[in-house]
Amino acid sequence: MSIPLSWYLILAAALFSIGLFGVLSRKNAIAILLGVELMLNAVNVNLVAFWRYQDPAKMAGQVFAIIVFAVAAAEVAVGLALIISVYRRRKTVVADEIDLMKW
Amino acid sequence: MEKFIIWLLPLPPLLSFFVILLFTNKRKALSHGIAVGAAGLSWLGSMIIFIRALGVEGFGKQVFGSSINWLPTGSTWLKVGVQIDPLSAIVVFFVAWTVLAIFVYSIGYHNFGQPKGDHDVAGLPPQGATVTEHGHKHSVPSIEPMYSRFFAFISLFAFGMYTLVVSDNLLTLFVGWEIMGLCSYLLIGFWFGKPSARNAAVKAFMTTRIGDVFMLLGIAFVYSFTSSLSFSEIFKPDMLQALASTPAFFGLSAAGIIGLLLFIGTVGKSAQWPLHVWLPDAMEGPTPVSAMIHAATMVSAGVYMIIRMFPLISAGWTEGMPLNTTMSIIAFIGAFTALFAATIAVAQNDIKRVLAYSTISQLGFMIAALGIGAYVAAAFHLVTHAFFKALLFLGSGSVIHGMEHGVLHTGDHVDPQDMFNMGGLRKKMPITFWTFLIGGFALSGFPVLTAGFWSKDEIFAETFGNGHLAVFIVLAVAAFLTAFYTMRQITLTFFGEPRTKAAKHASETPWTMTVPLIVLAVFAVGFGWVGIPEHFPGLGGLIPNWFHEFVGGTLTELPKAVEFSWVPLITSLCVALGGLFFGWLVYRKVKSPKQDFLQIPVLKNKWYFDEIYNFVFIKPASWIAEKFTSLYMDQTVIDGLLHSVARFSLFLGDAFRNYFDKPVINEFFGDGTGNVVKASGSGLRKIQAGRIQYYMVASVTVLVIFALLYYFLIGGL
Amino acid sequence: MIFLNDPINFIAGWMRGLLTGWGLPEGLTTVIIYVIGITVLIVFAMVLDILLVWVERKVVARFQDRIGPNRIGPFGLIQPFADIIKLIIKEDLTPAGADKLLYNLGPVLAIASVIILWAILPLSEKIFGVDLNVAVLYLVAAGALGTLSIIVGGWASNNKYALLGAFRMVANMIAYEIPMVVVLLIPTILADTMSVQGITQAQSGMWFAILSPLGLIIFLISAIAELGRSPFDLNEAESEIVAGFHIEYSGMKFGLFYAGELLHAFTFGGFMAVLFFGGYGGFFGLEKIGFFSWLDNPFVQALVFLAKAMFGYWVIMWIKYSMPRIRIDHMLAFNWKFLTPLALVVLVNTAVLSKVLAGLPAWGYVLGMFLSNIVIGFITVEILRAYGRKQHKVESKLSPQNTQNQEQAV
Amino acid sequence: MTVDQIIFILCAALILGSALMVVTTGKLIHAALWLVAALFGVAILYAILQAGFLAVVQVVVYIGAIAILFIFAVMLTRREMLDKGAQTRSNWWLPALLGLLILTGLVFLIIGQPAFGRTAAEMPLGVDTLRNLGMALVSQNAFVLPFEVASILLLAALVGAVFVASGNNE
Repeated sequence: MSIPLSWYLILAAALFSIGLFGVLSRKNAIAILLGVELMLNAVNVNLVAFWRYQDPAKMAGQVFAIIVFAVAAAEVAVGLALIISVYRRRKTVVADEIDLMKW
Repeated sequence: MEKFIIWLLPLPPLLSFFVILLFTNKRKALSHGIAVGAAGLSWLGSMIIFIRALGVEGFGKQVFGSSINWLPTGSTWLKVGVQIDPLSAIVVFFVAWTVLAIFVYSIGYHNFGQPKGDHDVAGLPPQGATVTEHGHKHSVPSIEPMYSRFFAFISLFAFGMYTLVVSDNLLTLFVGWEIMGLCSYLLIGFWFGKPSARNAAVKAFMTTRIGDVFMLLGIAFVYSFTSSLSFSEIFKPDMLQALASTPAFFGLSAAGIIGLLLFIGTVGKSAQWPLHVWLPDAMEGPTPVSAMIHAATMVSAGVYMIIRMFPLISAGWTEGMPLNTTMSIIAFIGAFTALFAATIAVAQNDIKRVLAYSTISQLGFMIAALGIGAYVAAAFHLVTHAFFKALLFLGSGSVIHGMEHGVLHTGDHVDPQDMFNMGGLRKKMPITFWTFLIGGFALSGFPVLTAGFWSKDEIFAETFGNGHLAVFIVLAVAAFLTAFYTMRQITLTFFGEPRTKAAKHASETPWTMTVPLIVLAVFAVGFGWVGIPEHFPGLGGLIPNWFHEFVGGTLTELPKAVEFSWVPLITSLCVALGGLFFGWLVYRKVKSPKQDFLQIPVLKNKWYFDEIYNFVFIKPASWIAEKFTSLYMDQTVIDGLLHSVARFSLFLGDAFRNYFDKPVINEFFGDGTGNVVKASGSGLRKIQAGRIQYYMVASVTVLVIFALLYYFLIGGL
Repeated sequence: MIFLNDPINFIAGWMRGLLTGWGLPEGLTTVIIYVIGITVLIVFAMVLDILLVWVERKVVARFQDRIGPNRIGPFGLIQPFADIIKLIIKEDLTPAGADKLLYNLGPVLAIASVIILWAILPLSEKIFGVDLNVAVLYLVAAGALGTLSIIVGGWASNNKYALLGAFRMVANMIAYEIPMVVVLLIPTILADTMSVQGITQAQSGMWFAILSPLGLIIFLISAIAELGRSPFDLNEAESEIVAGFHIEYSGMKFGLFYAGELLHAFTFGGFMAVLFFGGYGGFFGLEKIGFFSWLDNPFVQALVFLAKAMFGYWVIMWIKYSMPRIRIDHMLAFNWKFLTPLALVVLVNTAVLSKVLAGLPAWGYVLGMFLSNIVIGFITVEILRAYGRKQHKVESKLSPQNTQNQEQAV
Repeated sequence: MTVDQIIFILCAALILGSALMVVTTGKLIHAALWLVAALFGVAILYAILQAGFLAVVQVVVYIGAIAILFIFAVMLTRREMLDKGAQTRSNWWLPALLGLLILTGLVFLIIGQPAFGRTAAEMPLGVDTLRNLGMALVSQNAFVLPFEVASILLLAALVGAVFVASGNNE
């Protein structure tokens, strides 16, 4: 393993920034969720990298990654259900058009 | 194995309480099924424990018990746990039997299977129902309207009793003690529609509370001294030595003071003079309650507790020494109560009240026995008394039930509890008669056959043998009176001819009531034989004195069996047979209260104790409350003060309002702020686009800005 | 003799010596050897696939009382090669409005999702791709890729039948993945490992098929559903949606889907052999006897494995050509209401019993496991029969004939 | 530059390239498929990190379930969008700026920490990561509570998603 830890961290940071850009800039609500998935994966890369580089006998990093998997699955299931439900009523998935809550 | 069973013993009744209360309130059969089933489970567990305890050689030295850490107290833990030693094994034995018997009895007593009453309401005893049979109407007993609730309460009570008995420490013992106190209150006031029942409930609760407060003080004292509440800790020899040698107040040692405080708890719970007044009134409750709580278990719990604490009370005392102060006080109160209650009992006409005073008197016997150090004798009488007194109460309940049947049948409104309205019932209610007779003879101490004889004889032997002559004589007189009023009761109730139409039409009660009677009658006879002294002429040694060996093993050293002497034996024979004979002789002809020469006012009115308490405590208390506190303190001083404060405040408020609030706060700050907010709001609302991504961009921007600021201003990470 | 005992390492060692002798660096050598190994494995699988076409056609013919291909070559063995040539020279159509990239990606993914499974199939103790310690889960992951290939192909065709077929297939695969995963845990529990080598070796004394026959049956059913073969072939139900997700594909792209399906079926036969029939081993201790020690030879083991896999493949074909197609709602209901609960029951039963019976002698353990499965199976059948009877009653009450009878009676 | 590093760089290129495509590509279905590619790259990364279990779970969960869900959602809602017009908001430069700022900040911080420059120690022999992970997930002294909470979360999400999407709750 001749790869420095910082490579993983920089990769994760880049992935996170790209995901953030996606979340902030995409119009389509589904695309926003895609960005969220990228950000979650960036977090997981960090968790696993730290697990490997810190002390592989302690499983906390992997366990947290697994819990992030569970959370991601839950988030996507509920998020997409909401989007489909909104789409049924308002015939749109553009985030900016879902603005019933504004003044 | 045993440990788990002991832990589980109190649980079935508790579960039964919750299940009945929460789920099966409407289902009567299910409710009593659950309650009796729970009692049966506890009974089964108790029997297993008891039989296993019998199998252990030298059980007093290797008891069943386990404890857990419960409450952290600084560096140590307050432990709670369970323990069965010989004494609690024997108590669990009789508690299990009486509880089960009374649960079953309650089914019949509350007229299960009878129709709903015509005018019955919750809170009053059932008034009977009219049914049409073969074309003509007649009245029959009706089912209790709060049937399920009754079983819930007695289940809770059984939980309290089991908890108390299996406790290995004063804390859970006290918890069980208080649960029983609550149940006693609830059950005495079970027919809360009757003012008398209500008052009796409050009286019982308040009176026992006096004892409980002192007991709590005693517990606190023990804890502060020994930092532990478990019996095994307190009863360690060096701990007892330390307690006995530490002087406290009034020239008593710490052990003495603690013993006295705990004893006051017993005085309240076991209705000893001077806190005895609540027990007779408690007879307002349903008869199973009187039998279970106020004869067999709860009042026995007081005695049980003081027997349990015997090593503490007798710390520093060994057999043969003169009694220490605490023990003397206990012996005096016990003996005095025994005699005093017996004198009242001879003049009562209510069948249950006679038994109530008899209970107080018999508890006095036990207390007196304990006071003179006769540990085993006290425990022995506790057990035998529980059996035959439960039997007598249930028998009296059966009689009342039969009488009520007669009252309903004839429509003749006479008091079904007054013994002068009865007579000749032995032919109408044969099972009740024979079992009641056995119970009565056991109470009187009819020689050789009955359990009461053996236990009472042991008390006599101990008092005489240890030279406490005064106590001996007082108890002998009390025993004579016991036999006398018992026979009076039996004669008036069962012999002769019916004195009212209702008595003529009385009928035997259902099997659910008679079977418990028979079971208890067997114990009332048979249980005495396990404790026959070794040196008793003729019978001694045929059966080993098992009880003495077994229960005596609880103490560190086995108490000596007292030397056999003819004096107490003959005394015992004389007072028992004499009392029974006189009772029969005097009352076989008596037809009405007027012919009864013992209806003297001072006895009839219970030595005017209620009146004295009323005059000494209750009247002054109400006077202080009404006149002093309410009128003078409250209305004049406190209210006056408050009124002036209020007037001043009003003035101040007015001033503030007109000169400060309105101009400054309202117009300047209030409206001004409002206007500013409104203006800025209408300006700011443009950012509230309702579009999530605006918000996200904004928050991320702020985050980045702050991160940069943090990094550059504060520096580094 | 070394080659015969450990062929892969022998060749790898020889090549390593050769390449480093040429002056290549260590790391590059490793990469080259791996690439060659992978290529060989893929080629082996694809050649096997071609033979499978012939096997399939022959077996179908026998089931349907025909002879099958018999003109080209002995027993028609050359027939599949002719088929391939035909497919290759056919016109390659791409529908209008199709998503070109995805349209071409679909078949590639389909065959790739099968071939990556061969990485973990242990042909023998010494001949295998890689011994993953999460191999069982890997099987599920590859299935996920298969799902993806179908949905990509179906979507990109820009055809409603294709899309419907893809939807059906995805519903199918996701649904039946659950009992599959559950039942895969049974060999895992029994062998106490997820590695296929470990599972194989754990069966050297006793096949898991005997310890858990119900597990085998559930695995077989969900494998068939995962493959999308009859009676679960709703994704290409000809009578309803013409040909399902591959309706628009022609030429070799269709050929890839077809080859993928055949190879997938055979691979699942192989996994059935590994998970339940002892894989390349499982001779009940026979190989320990001196006379039979040749059973331990890698080539013999590979032959045994292929024979067992072929048996599994034959069972799948047997079912395919003897059962009618079932309705989509029935299929999903069957999974959610019957197969998944049953799989969970069997799993719990296995987990508990494997701990409870652990102390018993071997015959007691095997007997206990087997009998518990029989009991569960019996109870299941009884419940199904009771349900069937009830259903039958309700239906007979509702049927028009019955109503008529009643009317006549009135 | 060793083989490991080459593989890592290839893999990183795959991840970042796919991720960029996810956030910029016009067709939503392609974005979802690019997401699959990026997630596949992350799975390879896990494999390099010797977290084989996580690598496989990444494929099962993300590609097998989440990506399929996305594709379904795209298919179910495509009628209106039809992937016409700009897919990013008009002021996309602001998020881009923010992302770049955060990236530079993080990279700056990471490079500034010498501890992050180290390489990993060899995996200690005899450590069965998979067994350890399993034990950690169900052992009382480790993570059984979070694990159970996560499963309850999943159950709740399942029920919630079915309810919200079923459409019968009008």
